[in-house]
Amino acid sequence: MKKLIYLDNAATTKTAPEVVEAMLPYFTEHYGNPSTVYSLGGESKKAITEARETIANALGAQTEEIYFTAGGSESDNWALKATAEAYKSKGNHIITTKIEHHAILHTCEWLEKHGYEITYLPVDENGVVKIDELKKAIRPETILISVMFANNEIGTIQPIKEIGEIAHEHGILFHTDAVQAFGQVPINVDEYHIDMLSASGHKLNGPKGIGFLYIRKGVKIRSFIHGGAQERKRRAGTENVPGIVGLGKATERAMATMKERTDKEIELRDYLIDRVLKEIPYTRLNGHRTTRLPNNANFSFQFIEGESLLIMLDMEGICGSSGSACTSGSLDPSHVLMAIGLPHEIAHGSLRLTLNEEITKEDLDFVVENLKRIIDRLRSMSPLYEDFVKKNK
Amino acid sequence: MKKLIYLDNAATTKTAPEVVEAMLPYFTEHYGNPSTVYSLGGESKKAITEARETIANALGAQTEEIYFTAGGSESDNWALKATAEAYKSKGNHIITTKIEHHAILHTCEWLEKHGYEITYLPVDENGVVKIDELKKAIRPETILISVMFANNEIGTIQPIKEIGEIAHEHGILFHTDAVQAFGQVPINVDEYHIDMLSASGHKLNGPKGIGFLYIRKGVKIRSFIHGGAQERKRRAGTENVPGIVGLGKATERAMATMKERTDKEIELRDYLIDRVLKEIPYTRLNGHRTTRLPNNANFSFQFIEGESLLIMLDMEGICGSSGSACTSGSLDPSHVLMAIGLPHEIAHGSLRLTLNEEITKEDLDFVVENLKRIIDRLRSMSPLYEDFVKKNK
Amino acid sequence: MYSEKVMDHFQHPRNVGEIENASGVGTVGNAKCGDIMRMYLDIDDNGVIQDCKFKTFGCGAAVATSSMATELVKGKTIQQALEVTNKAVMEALDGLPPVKVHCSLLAEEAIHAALWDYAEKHGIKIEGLKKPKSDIHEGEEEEGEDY
Ligand SMILES: Cc1ncc(COP(=O)(O)O)c(C=O)c1O
Ligand SMILES: Cc1ncc(COP(=O)(O)O)c(C=O)c1O
Ligand code: FES
Ligand code: FES
Repeated sequence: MKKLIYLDNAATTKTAPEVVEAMLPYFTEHYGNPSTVYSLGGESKKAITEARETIANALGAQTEEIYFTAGGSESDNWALKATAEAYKSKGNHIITTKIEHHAILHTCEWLEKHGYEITYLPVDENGVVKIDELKKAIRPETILISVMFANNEIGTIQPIKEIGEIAHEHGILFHTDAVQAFGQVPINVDEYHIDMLSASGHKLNGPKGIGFLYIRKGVKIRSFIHGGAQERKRRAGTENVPGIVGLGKATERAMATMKERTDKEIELRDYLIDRVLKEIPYTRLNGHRTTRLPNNANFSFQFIEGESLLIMLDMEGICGSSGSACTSGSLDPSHVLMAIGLPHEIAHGSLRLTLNEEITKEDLDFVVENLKRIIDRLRSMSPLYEDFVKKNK
Repeated sequence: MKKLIYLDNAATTKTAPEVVEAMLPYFTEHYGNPSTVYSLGGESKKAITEARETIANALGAQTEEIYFTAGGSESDNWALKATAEAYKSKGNHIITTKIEHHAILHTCEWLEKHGYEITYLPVDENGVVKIDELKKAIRPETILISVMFANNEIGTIQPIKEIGEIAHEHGILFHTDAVQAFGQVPINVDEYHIDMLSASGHKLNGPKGIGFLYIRKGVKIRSFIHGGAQERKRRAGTENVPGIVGLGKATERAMATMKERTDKEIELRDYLIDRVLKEIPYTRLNGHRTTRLPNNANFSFQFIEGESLLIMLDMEGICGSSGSACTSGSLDPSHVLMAIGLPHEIAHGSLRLTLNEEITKEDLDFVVENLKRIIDRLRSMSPLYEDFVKKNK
Repeated sequence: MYSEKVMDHFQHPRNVGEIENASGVGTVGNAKCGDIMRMYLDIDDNGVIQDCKFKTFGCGAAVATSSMATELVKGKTIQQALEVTNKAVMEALDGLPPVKVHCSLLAEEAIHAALWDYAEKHGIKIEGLKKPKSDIHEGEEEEGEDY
């Protein structure tokens, strides 16, 4: 079998072997329900408490402010719908951005159908939220600002501290979707004035199907999944103990290796960006040149289409993505690339490559060589390229 | 260490080793996001399709009618909230029972706050829903009937076929919470006229944090978790591939062994019930004598309190439960035992013992001997027993 | 879930039983959870508690707090016994889980009820002792939020 070069770590990551190792005893040995009286359940309860502590520490939060969910999407849905419900008497206006993940955007559309008004802030050409637009959007009835920490497609990191301060000054709750940022960049909920924060295990070498919502003490959010008294009565459902243990381990790991890992990733990312921009003509980098996730590179190659490119890369054992993996069920061009002002046909030819700690310079050399060849080939097949060449002759 | 006799399988089960085995490759090898173009994602996609087929076959359903969730609570919340939303123009009345799990009851309370009317059907002294009350409760604006397949505390199996037929005749949607029944009793969604059915992996030796909602083709349910286009755009969130594979395997296993396993469990359950009722005075069996889950026994011992009993049993390595594990955070006596008409103090002294395939007759002999001793001891400490003895001297 | 001290008093409860012709008997019920505790006191002519026994229908915490409470009041004068609050009992047990704080109130109330019974039988008034409630309502702090 060919070597696999997995460059789609923003879609999902490999679960780290030590994370799986940590989970295993909770399937067949300490399988007790943590909400029980007997000692078998005590083991599970202890494990959950430890995971909660690890995560709280990673954010500068308190242990009882971490609530486990089934992933980033549930956390986002919960944060928005259940604060909207709890603060209805205060107002019905929510501010978010045009480049959020669909878990936020589609939830906002749902809220619009249920009597809420949403402002979708524009971003600049680098994907950075326009702070002056945020300030203008605030009204007396604004109850929530939700801005993602870092974008999943183009990797741009938002000025979260500034946004948090603005929200705080106005007494408005601030939620951030940190699904891409948690474990990749340092986050402190107090320093950034974050009231709620979503994260998902499988983005940081943890298991799929587990995530959390940080909820600052005092925030009057309602339940989203009603039922049993788990998670201090705020999120029902028998606790996914192995998943929670795995998420705790993944967080511990990500925090311990963050500096070293991301330093290396930034170096390799920049190497990749430099080579691609220099060696492949009619190419642009999407997202901010420096204020971006350590592992994210996103290019648009003029005159070609993303899916064809992905399939050809796959034949060489290279996994990448074109827009967000979650939306590949849809054929619309990425709303994020539209929001940064790319024309339709250029957005179509985009490629996201997201690194992990195992990727080497040699891997990236292999990728660049193949990219050059494949893009040449696709362009030679492209009527758009033909028109362009004719026009510029 | 003392041998553990785990008799709380209604709370959660041990994940079967072959289920864990089946899941493992999907953590570190086939970890690709199933919604992607490249071949690594294809492996995950195939595995999900297979699990969906296995489950659909188990219910006599079609593959595309199975939607994966994070567990029974999410399935219940989804089924109720999102059909209520979708059928609002038809009516605002929902019928359920007094003995549902909190995932249904608390969701109904939430719906009541949002403009819906709920009828909570009473049950008879065995915990069986009163069919004539159901018929009387139906109104033109009734949009949904939700009755659990089998009760999690007292094990009573409901006349689901009859209820399904009534719902069907009236053109009302029928949902059943089969979290306890799936894998324990044969279910056919067509024969029983079931339109929606909730189940949870960890109740049938599958993993925690995964479940499904069966939704009959044509039911206009909305999404509950909004976001990406997963699960045919009905349930957002990166698929929990290992969890789904585990649930598939657990279903396969439960279906293959059902007859043999439950025959054995019924025999042992009846042995346990007979001995306890015969050898421990002032004791009653809760739930229907025969129409009950193969692995469920639920007793009330007069004059004693359940928690003390559980702790003393735990010291002997016996795990049981008093009421539903999910609600042990609450101090209210079980709403199910209240609904079958038990007085407060008798409901307090209840013990649920739920078997699994590994339990032997010798285990149960050990349990009965200890029960006799512990109950004697607790009664000797009980002021209620003192009063009773004095009054009857 | 419980501390070692709680488990010890639960497994080996001190002073379980009845006192024939006790000087004072008090039975209290906990409306919150339906549990019941009965306390027997044997008080000598000097107002010193010579013996104390209990019976409890309740959870592990209720049994352990009853047991500890009997230990704490034994040998004390009536006035000293009044100072055995639920807090004192909890501290002596190295604490209780938050949902179990109300159980310790049973013990405090049971002592008070037994003393009240003693006072009535002997036609005396005990300084600082109020007529015991038959039900205990107030108790642990609950999360007042509505989820
Ligand atoms: C009947 C019933 N419904 C729903 C649930 C909730 O399932 P889960 O805890 O997997 O969310 C349970 C189990 O706790 C149950 O027994
Ligand atoms: C920014 C962002 N938010 C939310 C999500 C949803 O997370 P999950 O798929 O774990 O539900 C994702 C990933 O798909 C994401 O990248
Ligand atoms: S031509 Fe196939 S998706 Fe556009
Ligand atoms: S005395 Fe009732 S729960 Fe403890």
